[in-house]
Amino acid sequence: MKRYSMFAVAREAMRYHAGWERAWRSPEPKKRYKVIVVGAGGHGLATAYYLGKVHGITDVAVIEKGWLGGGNTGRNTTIIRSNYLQDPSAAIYEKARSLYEGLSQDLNYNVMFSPRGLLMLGQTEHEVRGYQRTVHANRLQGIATEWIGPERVKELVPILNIDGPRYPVLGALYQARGGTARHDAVAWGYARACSNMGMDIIQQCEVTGISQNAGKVTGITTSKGEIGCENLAIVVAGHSSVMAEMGGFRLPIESVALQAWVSEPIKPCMDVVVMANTVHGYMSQSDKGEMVIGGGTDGFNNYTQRGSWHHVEETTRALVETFPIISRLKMLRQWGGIVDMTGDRSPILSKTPVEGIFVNCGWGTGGFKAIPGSGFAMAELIARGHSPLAAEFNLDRFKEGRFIDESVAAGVAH
Amino acid sequence: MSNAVSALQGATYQGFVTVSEAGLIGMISIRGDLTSKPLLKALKTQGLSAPAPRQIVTSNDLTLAWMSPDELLLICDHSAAAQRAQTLTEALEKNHALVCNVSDARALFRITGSKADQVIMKLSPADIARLPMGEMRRTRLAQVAAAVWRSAPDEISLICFRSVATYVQGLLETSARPGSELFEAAPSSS
Amino acid sequence: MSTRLSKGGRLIDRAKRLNFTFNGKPMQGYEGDTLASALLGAGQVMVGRSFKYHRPRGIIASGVEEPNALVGLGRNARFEPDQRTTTTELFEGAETRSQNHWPSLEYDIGEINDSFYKFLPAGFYYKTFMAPQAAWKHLFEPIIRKSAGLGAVPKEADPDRYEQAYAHCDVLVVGGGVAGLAAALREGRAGKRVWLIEQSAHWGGRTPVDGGQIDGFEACDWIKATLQELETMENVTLRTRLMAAGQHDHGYVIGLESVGDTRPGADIPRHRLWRIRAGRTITATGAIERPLAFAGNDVPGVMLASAVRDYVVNWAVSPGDRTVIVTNNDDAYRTALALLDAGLSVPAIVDAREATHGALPQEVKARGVRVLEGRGVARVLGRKQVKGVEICAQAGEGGAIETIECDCVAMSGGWSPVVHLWSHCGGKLIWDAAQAMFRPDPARPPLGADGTAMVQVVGAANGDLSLAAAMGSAGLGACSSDEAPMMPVWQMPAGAPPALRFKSFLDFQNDVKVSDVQLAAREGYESVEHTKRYTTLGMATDQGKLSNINGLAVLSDALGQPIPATGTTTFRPPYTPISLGAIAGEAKGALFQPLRRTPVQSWHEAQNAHWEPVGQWRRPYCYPQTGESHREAVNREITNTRANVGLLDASTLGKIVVKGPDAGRFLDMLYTNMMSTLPVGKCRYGLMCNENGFLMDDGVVARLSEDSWLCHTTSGGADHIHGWMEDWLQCEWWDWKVYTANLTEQFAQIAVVGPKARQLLEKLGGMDVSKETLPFMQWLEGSLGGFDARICRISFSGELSYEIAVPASQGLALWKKLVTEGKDLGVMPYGTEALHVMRAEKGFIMIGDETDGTVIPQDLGLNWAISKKKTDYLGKRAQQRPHMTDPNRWKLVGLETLDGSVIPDGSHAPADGYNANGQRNTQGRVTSTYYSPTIGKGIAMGLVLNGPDRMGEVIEFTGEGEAMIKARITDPVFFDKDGEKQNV
Amino acid sequence: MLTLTCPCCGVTAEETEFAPGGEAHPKRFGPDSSDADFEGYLFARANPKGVHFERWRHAYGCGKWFLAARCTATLEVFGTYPAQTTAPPADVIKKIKTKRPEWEGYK
Repeated sequence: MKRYSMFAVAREAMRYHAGWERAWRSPEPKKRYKVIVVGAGGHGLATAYYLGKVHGITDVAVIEKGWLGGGNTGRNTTIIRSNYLQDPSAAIYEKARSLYEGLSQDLNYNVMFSPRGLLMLGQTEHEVRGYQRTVHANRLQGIATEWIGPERVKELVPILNIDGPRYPVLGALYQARGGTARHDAVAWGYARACSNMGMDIIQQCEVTGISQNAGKVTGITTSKGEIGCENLAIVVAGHSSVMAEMGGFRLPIESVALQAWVSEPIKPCMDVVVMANTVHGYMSQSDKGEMVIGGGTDGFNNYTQRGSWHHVEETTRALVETFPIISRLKMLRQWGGIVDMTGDRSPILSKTPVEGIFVNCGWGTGGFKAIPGSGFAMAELIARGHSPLAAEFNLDRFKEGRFIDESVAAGVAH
Repeated sequence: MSNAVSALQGATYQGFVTVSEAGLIGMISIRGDLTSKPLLKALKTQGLSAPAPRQIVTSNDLTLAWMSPDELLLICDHSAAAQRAQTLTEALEKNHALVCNVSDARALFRITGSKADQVIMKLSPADIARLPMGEMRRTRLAQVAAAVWRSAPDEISLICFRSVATYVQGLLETSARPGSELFEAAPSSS
Repeated sequence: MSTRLSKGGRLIDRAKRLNFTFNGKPMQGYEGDTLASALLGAGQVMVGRSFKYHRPRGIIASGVEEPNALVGLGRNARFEPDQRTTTTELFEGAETRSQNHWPSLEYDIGEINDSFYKFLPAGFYYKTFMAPQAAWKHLFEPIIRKSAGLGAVPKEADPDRYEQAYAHCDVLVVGGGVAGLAAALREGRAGKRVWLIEQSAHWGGRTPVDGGQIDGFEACDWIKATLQELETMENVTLRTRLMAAGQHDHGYVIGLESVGDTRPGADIPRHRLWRIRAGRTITATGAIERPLAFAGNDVPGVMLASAVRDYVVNWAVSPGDRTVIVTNNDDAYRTALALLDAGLSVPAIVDAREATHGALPQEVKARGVRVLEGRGVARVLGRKQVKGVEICAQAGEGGAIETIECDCVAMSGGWSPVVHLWSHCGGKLIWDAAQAMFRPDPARPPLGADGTAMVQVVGAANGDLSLAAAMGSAGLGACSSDEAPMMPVWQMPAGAPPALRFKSFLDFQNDVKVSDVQLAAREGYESVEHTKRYTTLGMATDQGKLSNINGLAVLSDALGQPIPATGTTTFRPPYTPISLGAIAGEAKGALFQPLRRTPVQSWHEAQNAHWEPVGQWRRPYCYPQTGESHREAVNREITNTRANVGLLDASTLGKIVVKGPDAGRFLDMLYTNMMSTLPVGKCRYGLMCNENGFLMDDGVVARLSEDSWLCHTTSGGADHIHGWMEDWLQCEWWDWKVYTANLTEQFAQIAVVGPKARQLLEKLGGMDVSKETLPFMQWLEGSLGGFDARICRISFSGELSYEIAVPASQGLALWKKLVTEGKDLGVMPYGTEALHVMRAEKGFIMIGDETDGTVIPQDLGLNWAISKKKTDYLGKRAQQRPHMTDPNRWKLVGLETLDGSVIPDGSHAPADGYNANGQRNTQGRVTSTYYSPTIGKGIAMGLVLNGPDRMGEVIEFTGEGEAMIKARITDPVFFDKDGEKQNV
Repeated sequence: MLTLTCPCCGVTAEETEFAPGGEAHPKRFGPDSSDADFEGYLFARANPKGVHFERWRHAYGCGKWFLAARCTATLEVFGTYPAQTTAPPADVIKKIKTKRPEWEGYK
């Protein structure tokens, strides 16, 4: 693999960039792999990457129905944070966040991780207490967050109206090393690195069945034929239930639409990510200058990647009230994705009733930020049969009533 | 009760239509089997008959609205509501029914003028143009629940919860501001 | 240079001159102008800088597809960035500024990027800026962010008003061109309820410029007659300046109407967002002309051929004295005719096709224009303004055959139907090879609620580009078109070398060139979505209206596959950008969210209460007196209530009546304890859990009669609990005879609390509220001081306490009377914080503090409120699960700091060691923590591992920053453990 | 943005006047049930990409709960019916079968 660098770009410039090689190969599937990962989104590719990098397992195929990174990886608002309340969540999201810090160098692909800081506004006494609880929890979890007062909030976000007539800003939960990254680049960077390790990324290949023998997985049927495997990882946010059905089991999952939208670009005016959960909206500014906006999910099952318009209105009015200057900006584009929501709104990284099948799903609205940590934990679970990061996120928790409920501290999670 | 006041005490706004809170109004919620004889009889003693689904009927000074398959709303004088509710409760004592005086839980507004429909068009997803006289539509008005019906030619009546009366008045005033008419004349319902 | 012609201009009114400025320079236009036509008319060719290379850019188009000519419009609070000049109507006093340059449009430092264009190909930033690690955030990203962005940032809150409206129709026709007019006419005559909407201020679409015959009439006459007939139809609504932004599921269309854009400051809404529910949408949205990709196709003065004739015919604007037309189709010859008719010069038509036999070329040739067949443009000369073009063989590599001087280039690469509304909800497209375009596939339409097609397409939007074909698809009788076939041209010349491809622009605003798309393909970004994201093709503010088809054709060529195999990117709403203000609508300021008001709210406001939002209510947190801090006010309120008497507005508490033969049985299922055995006249505290076993709500239940109960809920919980009850009654136990009514708002409820509470009530008179007649946990109805009251003797503070419910209409009067009558007794109102502290002093739990959706009653020492006798209640099964019966659950205790300080909110108690993920182990957390003025020190409640078994033990809690605080585990009841105060 | 017809009051209204309530026909399991049954009752969801039966409440209207048969892939609504039933009515099943012959049926 040719390394990317400023010098490489300069060298190529002399010959009109005719010498660049493919970022990843486009192979035909082999007969059999040690591990097949279904789903070439961020989570699936990261799982494959850490299987190779940490555990030396490179006989891996990543199977993708459409194009890599084309699901929720390429549809989210790219927020990265780890200021979670519950220990298991904090552990995996912080693992992810810390891996993001060096990911560009690790992958030799600039994923533009931008630890620009993230604020969660406290706008009711109750919310303030919830975030203070998070700050104390984070302290013991080794995560750097702090509670800051309204003046500091205003300093960090001059365009914020902290004296809103309805919900004045009472302060914020601040994670200075939270931020954003370039979502497509995360998928592309992992794909390039996986391909470089000799793994096969097979796009435009739909899985139509899962083969088992005596309760153990043996392979999959795809639009490109039968492919055998020892282990199968299902990492297909949105379509997890459909894949589980092929495996003969059910998941505590419902698929719903989540929307996001961007304004037309303007010059930089907001350096941090702001989440306002009392009014249900969050916003950051992309490097291109667009204000990137998201809100809550639809409440009904939906596989169309189209959400309901009224959520766009609810979130927009929340943000116009919070950031009055955006009123005269224009919405440029809105889109939707399908997110899978679990019974406690926390993810599932787990073995399944079928030996050799592992499932990684249920990230709901917050999957992007977890990608490196999720892939790291999933790889460990597959390679070693156990991962401390994944342990609490197993399927058994629903039977036992052992919820990992993040909503106790904040309204919406992203 | 001389101490009694309505939510907005008759606040009025003159825009391209007139919006006013109607002051104290009596309202009684009646839940029960709307086809049962005792209930029909109890209504009859008040000079009323059960309306068909979604209908709202007025006779003498009483208005009776169908709210749901097991609920009616009787609109009457505020001063008489408590007594009427008591009478109905007693009449239905031996039956499974629930009669409640809800006069003070609600606010009533009247929107008057030839463009009254346009105010509702700005706030409710209901197809107001196709709402006939004699029918009540329970719907959403911006962010709160409301019920609307045509109480007279060029007049729409609207009920909402008392606690949000100020919000609803604000919505109606904003929507009725001169210069923001949607049409010169009402759009056709055909 | 462009200029205003002395004659013509069908849309402008020369009698009405309008003044405006561009970068501070005064200019004039006419009513009917767009900003773009006015700028051109005033001779302003260069109007902006591109996003990446900061190249000089001019106006390319005359409609919504314009990528370059965006300006900042207005000033101060009414400043709006990224305003598209081609669709903005000119108004008197308009202030406009060009964007994306420093220090000025003419001299832009950022232009240096253009010199380094070779070093800045698509995606260069993915390959660079990686070392050192911290440099991205601190060095590279800030530079990139500053040089990107586009418009300036508005600085002030928007003073304008926006509104929304709903419309309903059988048929929504989008587009007021001839196809749309014809469709509306047909549907209108058929008696349908029709809405016909047009995004611009004018009817007729392109036809008035392009001309032609319809049904034997001159097109303009036909348009006029059709409009007249439509206007007479009662069932047809016509509306201009209303753009259909998005087609959503089940026939829902979002439209944006420009109402007050040209009258800033007028007391009318600026925009109106329409939500149109249509049985069917007919989209007659026309087509958009495609540019041609040749080197320098972005130099100011290069325009779409259709735009050139629009400016000439509609606004009497000459884009240049000498216009070279570059085309691959017959339609562009209309531009030559328009220019010639206006007395302007057309030095040559460069046609990529080898031969031109159509009627239009013949007509143009007959008027003496040179037509160069099989030719292309090798490159455009000039930088800030076109100076000429080098002509080459289209089939060759760009060797110049001749140079033609000109100041305008009109290009046409064919047309792309506007299929956005068809595609938004999943309508599929097919490739039309003859016209080189994607058009709607009638076999795969978007489906509505009933599973049938909800969108139809007519006219050019359907690929019926010529007037004749359009009228055919609109049902007005087709006739054959006499235009010769176009020839797809994706790069001009076909064999252009890298040097030309690096200057052949596809996406003008984002500076994406042919070479960028080819690079993406080479690097494996093969999916059209990959290419788009890697190169940013089609991601500018025009959303690829000009660039998408050209880009994917180049991509297909690079991949060696047919265009349909490449496919298109997904069309997403909105069609053109819509203001966030309009999306927010009226919901700002006081109307942002409903604010629920209790009957006593106005009194609290008059006292300058400090507020606490509770759901949509806003309750007094405390009532600070002059010079008092909030904390001092709270302490005073508590002390006074415990010493004298306090008043609390408890109207927000939920009050739900449950009645019927099965009501007792029903409540026994809902509450963890028994409610069926509660005697009439008595009250009982109850807990409700959800089916996961978690404590959800609590409150006092009063039994009103043999078959009716009054259930009090928390303030935030009333609607939810009422809905919860109805859910079970309607969907699970529908054969049970129970009715419920949510009477929360029917009553004002006032808590009269404190040792002198009884005295105060006795002053009002009318009811015997003595200990004997009204003991603790009982209720009574009667006339209290002339008010129709129901009094519950319940206490959340540990004091002698009466909660008085009166009809809401009397609530304010009662409150005022209590205040007046209580003066001598030292009555004072108290707010929610005093309420919270007092209940904590008594060890009472608060839903939302001690509970958080993961706590079960057993954790809170509330086993006494869980019936052992009942075989079932909601949540019981869940509470049998292993995690719920785990002896190591954290349980409620009181906490007393050793130094008397207040433990911070949310504090945690660490335990020894670390878990497998390196996190510090924990053994508890604080759930409520306050300074207690009654006890004179900090008190808290918390959930602690095996807490009730560790009374007296001292453990550490996290303090502010790095500090730790020592606290002793105690009983949670800090005050009056035996209840002597409340039972008097 | 869906439209639904409430079978209880007959009003056809848009999604915002209703509140969604998850999968239809849940079978409640109480204190005597097995772990698996109880877990299934609380958490296992059909979540098909296709025909789905679900609960809705006419929250801004008559307040009644009702059930709907709807396709989660196309959003087509096959029918709505009152909540007081443990399985979809025959006419709704028949309508779906007619429109979707490949549908494998309820449960």
